[in-house]
Amino acid sequence: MTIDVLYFAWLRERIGVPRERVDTAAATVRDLVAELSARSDWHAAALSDLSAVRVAVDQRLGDLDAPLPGAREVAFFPPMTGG
Amino acid sequence: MTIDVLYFAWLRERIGVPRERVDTAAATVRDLVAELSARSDWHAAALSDLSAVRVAVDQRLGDLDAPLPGAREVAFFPPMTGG
Amino acid sequence: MRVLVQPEPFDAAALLDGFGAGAGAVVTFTGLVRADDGLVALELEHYPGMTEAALTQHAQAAMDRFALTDALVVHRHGRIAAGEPIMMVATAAPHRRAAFDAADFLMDWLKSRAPFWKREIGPEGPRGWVAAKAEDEAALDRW
Amino acid sequence: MRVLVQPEPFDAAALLDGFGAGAGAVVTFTGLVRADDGLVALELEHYPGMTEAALTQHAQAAMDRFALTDALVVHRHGRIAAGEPIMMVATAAPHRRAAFDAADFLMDWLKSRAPFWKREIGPEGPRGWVAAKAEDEAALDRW
Repeated sequence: MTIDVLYFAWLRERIGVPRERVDTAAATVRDLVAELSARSDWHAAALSDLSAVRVAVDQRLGDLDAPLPGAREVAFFPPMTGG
Repeated sequence: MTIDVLYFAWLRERIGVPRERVDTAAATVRDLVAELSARSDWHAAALSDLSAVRVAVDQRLGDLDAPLPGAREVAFFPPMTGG
Repeated sequence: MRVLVQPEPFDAAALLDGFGAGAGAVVTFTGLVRADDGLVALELEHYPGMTEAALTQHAQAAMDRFALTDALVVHRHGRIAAGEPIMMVATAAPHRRAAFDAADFLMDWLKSRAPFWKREIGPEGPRGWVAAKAEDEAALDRW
Repeated sequence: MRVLVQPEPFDAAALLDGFGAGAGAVVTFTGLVRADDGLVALELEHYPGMTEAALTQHAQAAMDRFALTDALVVHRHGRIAAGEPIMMVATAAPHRRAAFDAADFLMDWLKSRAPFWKREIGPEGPRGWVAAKAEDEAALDRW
């Protein structure tokens, strides 16, 4: 399946792109992270400490175990700092 | 001594005047209440249940034991309902 | 810090223009007259002199206690039609917790310690004086 | 209920004109950019689509939970100069407790769950991304 992967804030800066389209068979976000980390050293470094990373699947907050089949968009970003 | 006595809200309405000047030797608010209650049945009725009455001496909240010598203004009113 | 006690309607936008400049957080509370049970207006009596002094003293207490950078209290008296604002407080602080708590504190105090007395006016004319609420009294114990 | 996510400054007075009509209590919170440590501006990144949806969802949650009669959330993104308002929430309810609590609830949520990320801009240029605060995270546990 094809999924749009989005990065925000320092993840966007470190990985170097705001979004990329990936073809994946990942069953969960955790599997997707493993695939993305193999893409480049930047990906691997940015996604190495997942305690500092939040994830949204189809614009809803999820976790590493969130299932991916059927998803169209996955976003990775640091903890939010609004307000 | 001469003291201005002020009444607010339903105390003003029941006693029938917003203020009156009294010549008194009362040592405390409690003594003053006793003197005022002797002025008319309206005074007596309005001041009969002091749990429903608040008092200020020279515009500062006080209680029945507040000393009066030196005071210029004593006000009686129901519990406040601002805001 | 500013305290206003007046019969006229107040212009909230004008009063808040520039309020909290340099602060990080501004909280406002506005109380409006609800048209409950066909209420047409409230009539507020106050204690001229004491009311202004008491409001000023408590606005200062809030400034000190919550390290506010600014505070504003506006309270009307006289006849206030249903739907109209009756009062407003505004607090400014570096961070939100202090601004929220100070506004909350000022309101709890205003409800039960500020020298104002409310009477309800219905279509038929004046109703009774509004009784103090035990919950308003109890709210003060939080501080 | 109204939710706005926009780069432009907002006109608080215009947005609040008529807000809370018929309610008894209106609370507003305005967050401003503090010029701490020579800060010149904040730069806010958001997640177009998700941000609007998340704000709408939580404004609705506040409406339901606190039985509000109205709610307003405005949040800017992009570059916001020191001293300028960055966001505002407003809540309207029959009584003050609900209006205060709902505004407080919305702010706690916005600080740690709304998809915004802040970066500080100094006179020397961009500084780092603002780290999430443990106290903001802990504040959510109150609800």
